[in-house]
Amino acid sequence: MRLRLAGALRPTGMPRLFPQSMQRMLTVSLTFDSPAPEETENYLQVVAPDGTRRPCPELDEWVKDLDVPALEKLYIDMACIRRLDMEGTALQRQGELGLWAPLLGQEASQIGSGRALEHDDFIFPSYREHGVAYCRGIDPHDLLRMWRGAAPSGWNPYEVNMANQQIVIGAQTLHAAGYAMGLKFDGSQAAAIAYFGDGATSQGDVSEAMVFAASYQAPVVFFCQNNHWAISEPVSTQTTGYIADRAAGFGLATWRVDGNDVIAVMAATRAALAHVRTGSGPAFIEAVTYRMGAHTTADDPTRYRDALELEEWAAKDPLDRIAAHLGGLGADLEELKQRTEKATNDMAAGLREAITSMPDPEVEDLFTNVYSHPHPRLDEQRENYANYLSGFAQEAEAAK
Amino acid sequence: MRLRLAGALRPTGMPRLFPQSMQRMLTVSLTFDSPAPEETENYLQVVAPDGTRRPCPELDEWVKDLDVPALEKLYIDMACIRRLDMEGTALQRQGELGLWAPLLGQEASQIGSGRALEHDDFIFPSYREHGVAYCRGIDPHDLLRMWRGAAPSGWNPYEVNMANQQIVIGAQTLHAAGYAMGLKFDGSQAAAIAYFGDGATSQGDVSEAMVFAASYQAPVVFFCQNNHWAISEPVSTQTTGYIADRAAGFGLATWRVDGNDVIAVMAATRAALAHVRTGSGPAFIEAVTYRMGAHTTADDPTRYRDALELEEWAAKDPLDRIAAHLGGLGADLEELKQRTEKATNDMAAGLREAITSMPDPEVEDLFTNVYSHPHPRLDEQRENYANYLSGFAQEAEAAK
Amino acid sequence: MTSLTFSQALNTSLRDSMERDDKVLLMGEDIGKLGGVFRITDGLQKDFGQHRVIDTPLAESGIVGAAIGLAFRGYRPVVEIQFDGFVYPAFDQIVSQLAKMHFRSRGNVKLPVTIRIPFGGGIGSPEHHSESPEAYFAHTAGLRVVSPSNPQDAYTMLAQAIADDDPVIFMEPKRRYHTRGEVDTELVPEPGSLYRANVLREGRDLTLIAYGPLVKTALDAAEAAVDEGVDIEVIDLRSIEPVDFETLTASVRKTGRVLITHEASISGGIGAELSASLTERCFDHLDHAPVRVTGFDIPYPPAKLESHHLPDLDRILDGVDRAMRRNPPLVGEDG
Amino acid sequence: MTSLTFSQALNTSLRDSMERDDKVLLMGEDIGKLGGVFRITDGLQKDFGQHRVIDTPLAESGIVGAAIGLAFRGYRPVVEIQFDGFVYPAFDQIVSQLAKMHFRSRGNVKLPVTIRIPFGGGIGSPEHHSESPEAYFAHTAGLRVVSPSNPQDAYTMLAQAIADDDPVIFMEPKRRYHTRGEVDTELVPEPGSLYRANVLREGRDLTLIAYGPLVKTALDAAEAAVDEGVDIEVIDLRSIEPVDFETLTASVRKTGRVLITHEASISGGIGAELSASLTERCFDHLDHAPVRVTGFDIPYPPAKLESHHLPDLDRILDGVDRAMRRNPPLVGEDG
Ligand SMILES: Cc1ncc(C[n+]2csc(CCOP(=O)(O)OP(=O)(O)O)c2C)c(N)n1
Ligand SMILES: Cc1ncc(C[n+]2csc(CCOP(=O)(O)OP(=O)(O)O)c2C)c(N)n1
Ligand SMILES: [Mg+2]
Ligand SMILES: [Mg+2]
Repeated sequence: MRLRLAGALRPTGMPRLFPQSMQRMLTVSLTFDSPAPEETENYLQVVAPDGTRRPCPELDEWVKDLDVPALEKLYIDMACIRRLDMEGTALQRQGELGLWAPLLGQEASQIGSGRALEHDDFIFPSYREHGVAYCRGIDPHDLLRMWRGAAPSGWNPYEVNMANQQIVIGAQTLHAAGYAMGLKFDGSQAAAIAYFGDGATSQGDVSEAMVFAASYQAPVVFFCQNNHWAISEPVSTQTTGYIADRAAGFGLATWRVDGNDVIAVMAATRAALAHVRTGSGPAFIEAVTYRMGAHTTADDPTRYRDALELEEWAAKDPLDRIAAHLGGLGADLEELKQRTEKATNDMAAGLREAITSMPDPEVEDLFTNVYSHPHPRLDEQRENYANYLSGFAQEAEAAK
Repeated sequence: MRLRLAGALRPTGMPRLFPQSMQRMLTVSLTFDSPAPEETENYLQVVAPDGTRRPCPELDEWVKDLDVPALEKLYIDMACIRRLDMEGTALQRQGELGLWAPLLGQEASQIGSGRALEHDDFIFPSYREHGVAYCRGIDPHDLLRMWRGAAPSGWNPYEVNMANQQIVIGAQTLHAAGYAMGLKFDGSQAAAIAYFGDGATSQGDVSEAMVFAASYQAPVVFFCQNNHWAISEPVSTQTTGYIADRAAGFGLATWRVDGNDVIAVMAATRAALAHVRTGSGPAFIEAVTYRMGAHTTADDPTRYRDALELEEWAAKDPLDRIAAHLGGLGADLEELKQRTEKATNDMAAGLREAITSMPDPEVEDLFTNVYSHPHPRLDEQRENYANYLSGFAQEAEAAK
Repeated sequence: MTSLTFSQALNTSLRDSMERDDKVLLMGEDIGKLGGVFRITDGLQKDFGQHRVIDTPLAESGIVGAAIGLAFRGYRPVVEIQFDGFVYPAFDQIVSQLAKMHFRSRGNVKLPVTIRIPFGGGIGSPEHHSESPEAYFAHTAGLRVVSPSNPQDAYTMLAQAIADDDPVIFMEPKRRYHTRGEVDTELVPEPGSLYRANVLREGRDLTLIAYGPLVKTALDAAEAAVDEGVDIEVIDLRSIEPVDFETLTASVRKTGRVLITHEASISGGIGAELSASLTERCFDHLDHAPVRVTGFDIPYPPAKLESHHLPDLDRILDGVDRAMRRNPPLVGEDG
Repeated sequence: MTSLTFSQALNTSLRDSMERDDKVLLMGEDIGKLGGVFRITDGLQKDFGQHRVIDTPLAESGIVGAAIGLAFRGYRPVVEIQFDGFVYPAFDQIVSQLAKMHFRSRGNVKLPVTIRIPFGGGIGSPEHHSESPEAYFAHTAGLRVVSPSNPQDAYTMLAQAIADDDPVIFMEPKRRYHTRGEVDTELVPEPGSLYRANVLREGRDLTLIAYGPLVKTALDAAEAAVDEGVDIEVIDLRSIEPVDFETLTASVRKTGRVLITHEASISGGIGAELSASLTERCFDHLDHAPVRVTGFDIPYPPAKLESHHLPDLDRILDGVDRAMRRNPPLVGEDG
């Protein structure tokens, strides 16, 4: 077995611990040729898919504190966001949401990292980080508003230290780099973190974000969820090597972790945060995970990927593994199951309540917040449109 | 001495040979802190500044054929483009050119690479590659046209297999990647080569070009002249590590060479070309050199850099070194000097003739070649403007 | 003649162009196995292979820049931008490279690149999926910008755009992808017809100019106006740049009234140029200022509000009433 | 009152803004030791340090994106784009992020970023150094776009732009950098005056609208027209978006004639919007269609031809003659 532990805490300036292997020549084969498990497991892991604890010198110290209650909490968190995700998909099917981007399969990556953050750390997400938003305690109304088509976005970023969803691939990574520059100028101990996917790594903005972060040694963690797909394109369309390697080339400290191992992800995120907080420059985490669902509810993945591949990844499920691990630690799984059920049901009820109680937006919202202070022409347009609408109201009145 | 030979022929997928060191924290010190020579010499070298031959197992085989006459030719080439450059600067001072971008100091990088190319290889330059254009035999009229402000550019790219000058930093690297994709689709044995500077490596386009080139394993060589400055910004503003390392992170085969050593540059370019021609994917060369002159004739480098630094680099002069080397090989330096003088004088005469014989552009040129076939509105504008101008002519006539 | 949807017409047109000329190749995100998120390239990779239907890395500047390189090498790349709002990362390559290379190279380099952009709203999508960026491109010298409004034009105009030696921005009205119509794939269009406007309905009282998604809406409005005693001439612009002023001017000099409609924001939109130019060209024939019925000067709004932002039949008729001086003028305007 | 050049006025304004508010910081290429290629930031890094006058990596998208992040954190970044033609790599960050964040965040996030762009031609530069991209930004909802024409406005408007909570695109007419004028740095401008047009010269016969580099040319033309018996009102637009239609409309209703001049290409330029809007607002007062005297629909030409492309006094007077119906109409136009 060619297992090489990759991406251990490697402050910039230290040699890389693993080579760039796994070249895939795209133009020859664009089908996803499932690499042998030995190859994919070229990352840091703490808990194996069957729940057994693996020694991991690079990460162990970062999760020493995780006792059974803490692990149970992580389990419940993951179950809650899985439920959140199922509800999102269901609400879309029922026409309550316009669209939904499932996170199924990525629970460990989102909870492991989300729970590693301090309150003051500022998050710049993409559109799939419902699990990270959950960690921030974001209100269900605010979580669903955008997906319902009721508002351009949901929450107030400053209340939860998390920017609104970003749809333009990679754009938020630069915001995170800039925010982190500001943190540094302020002498703050907080960090910024940017979430993005494997596909995003091809965007110039993501490379530029690494350039800026490195140049100013800004306290930012780039968190890449390599879920193996960018809509229909396998990660091999974006890169011939490991994504983490690319970041290393920009001078970032990098970790490549099993993204379905919530403990490993939490450990790596804590390590990366500690690294950036010391002023040692930016960090990069590649969390190797898998998008079990469709890209969005508008997508049909059967057109481009194999059922076999799904099965393979189902065997690496983030929840099953932590449950098995807890079992091994002697936790009361029956009791945990009950607590989980209650928590997930509460979650689901909250979401449903949020949808039924969410008011439709007002016409007035069209013109509000385009600018922060008056804009005469837009004000005219608002007035003209109001007059136009009131004309209908008058006609309707007259017709009575 | 910490000399590590870096960037030897390393096909993608093989371990990198050198670590990322030399972090510089910009925000703390933006002054160029001249690294100790031991550190900067972390590259492949064949001829030392004093002219002595250094063994270089990674490169030697690629320049076995270079006998004294071949080396003399390279020397004369370098002298010619140095003269070309001096004339360019002088012509600008005299008001014959609107602007000039000096190549002084970069002769070895441009001649070493330019002379390694085959005729069918297609070049995508930036604005400073007069030396590469010289290798292509580009007519002096065509070379100067753009700098004179007489035309948007000079030569016909298809006659010389070299695209016109590119001013937008980094944009041409994507064209090279795309062209190389086409070469591959065509089953051609030719390669594309993109020239750009150290500053350009920060641009998203350059990163994207590496992504595309790697994904399609396209036969393209990225040739970065790291001349240590992007106008007033030292290379440390762009990167905390070696530029070559960044390319390695994208999965490219990389070479980091002494860019003032014409033999080393030629060897690395030949090696890189051979690599890409075999279909093994793209390659990257970082030629470590120095911009001895101003950024352009509009620039005043005394505002931002040290005379000391210039002196240091003057000691590494690409011409002196090859002359010393030739002396060591027993070449007739007096005769070489005479031939060089003649060649450079011919070059200068050709340039001056080109300037004096270059017609001013026609008003008609404004409207020509915006589109390749008629555009009714533009045709109207052309007609209206011609009428307008002829009105003046008529008035002038009437006033007689 | 076959009955095809708008998207099938595009798919057939791509296929026919690729068969006619083996230098034509397609590039974009998810256009291979998936056939594109709108399935416009459905089945083409299977039939033409991965070298001619190329799934690219997720980087729009890279896609357009690489297409330029391929065109340098003699290819005729057809680029798909997945949605309108994702064309901006490629803006520099489009505006500074694609548009200017022919001029820069003094005519030596032609870049016959077609950039297909599904554009416009009305499909209930989140941010960045419903924009109308055509004015940015129309203001850029060196580009040609066209937009078909029906399956036949979709077929013909795409083939013409691909065959054109200049770069063409090809704006596809995504909410009309499912419209069905008769398509003659044998039709050999007159040379230059890609840039001719199309008088779809003759009328005496007012010239109604639309393109892409709103052509259907304009035709509906013209029918509705009959009841109100207004005889509207409807012109499908087809080519946004260059504009076929010959056709437009003839109509406006006849009717004396103009209404222009588009989804993009009003300020600096295509309607501004059409209004200004038609006023210059037809001032002495105009009975009223050209009227614009367009999107507001706002970012594209969330799905639940988009019906307010998008011009519809009622808003167009309201504009007609103003042009006919039957309605009071807007705030800030003369009669 | 001090006598300052345009560029000194900008420099002083930056300095004063930085002194007033320690959240103001400057970002750009070569703005530190070098003081920018036009020396607008000369001496500021020395006095304010490297954290407030930041030399950035060579990546415009990165600069604007990082500025957005800094604004998220409470800073007021002032970005310098080195030349007009290099703003396009940042287009996505400007158009999809900077312009839309306030709307996207439902008013929670303000991005008081100022983007300074030295723009326009007339300095004999090669490609990409003389462009006029203002129309792209003016068409983008969420941005404000302004351009000063003289040292006093340079000083005042830059301070106002930096103090504005919305993103402002600040277009600096680079060929006027050396213009000298009296500047009152104590002047406290009325609130909102950043967005008011400035009537520089009153006149009865025609309203001549210019901004940035051509304001001086417009004033010269107005003086020259006196000899020809035409009394021109010259308005410095100052704010390109929003446009101060109140001032413009009052003038046009008085004169009945409009001429708009700018360097950018005519098709889809600012002149199109002004012409269309003023026709809508003043149609019943117009004696002639608004006339546009602008750059042609071409890429910015090489230095030796730029004087043909750029509107000058003669071309403006030629336009005046057409507006006065003293000259025959252009090809394709009505009287
Ligand atoms: C600039 C841009 N281009 C294209 C898209 C359309 N798009 C949305 S998601 C997506 C794939 C993203 O893949 P990845 O980065 O791996 O993230 P994931 O969806 O897998 O979480 C694409 C192409 C976009 N949103 N933005
Ligand atoms: C996109 C873009 N931004 C800014 C500039 C202005 N500019 C011209 S050259 C230059 C520095 C380039 O440095 P480098 O890439 O190292 O090349 P060198 O000039 O040293 O050869 C800059 C910033 C430009 N031409 N293009
Ligand atoms: Mg993905
Ligand atoms: Mg350089």
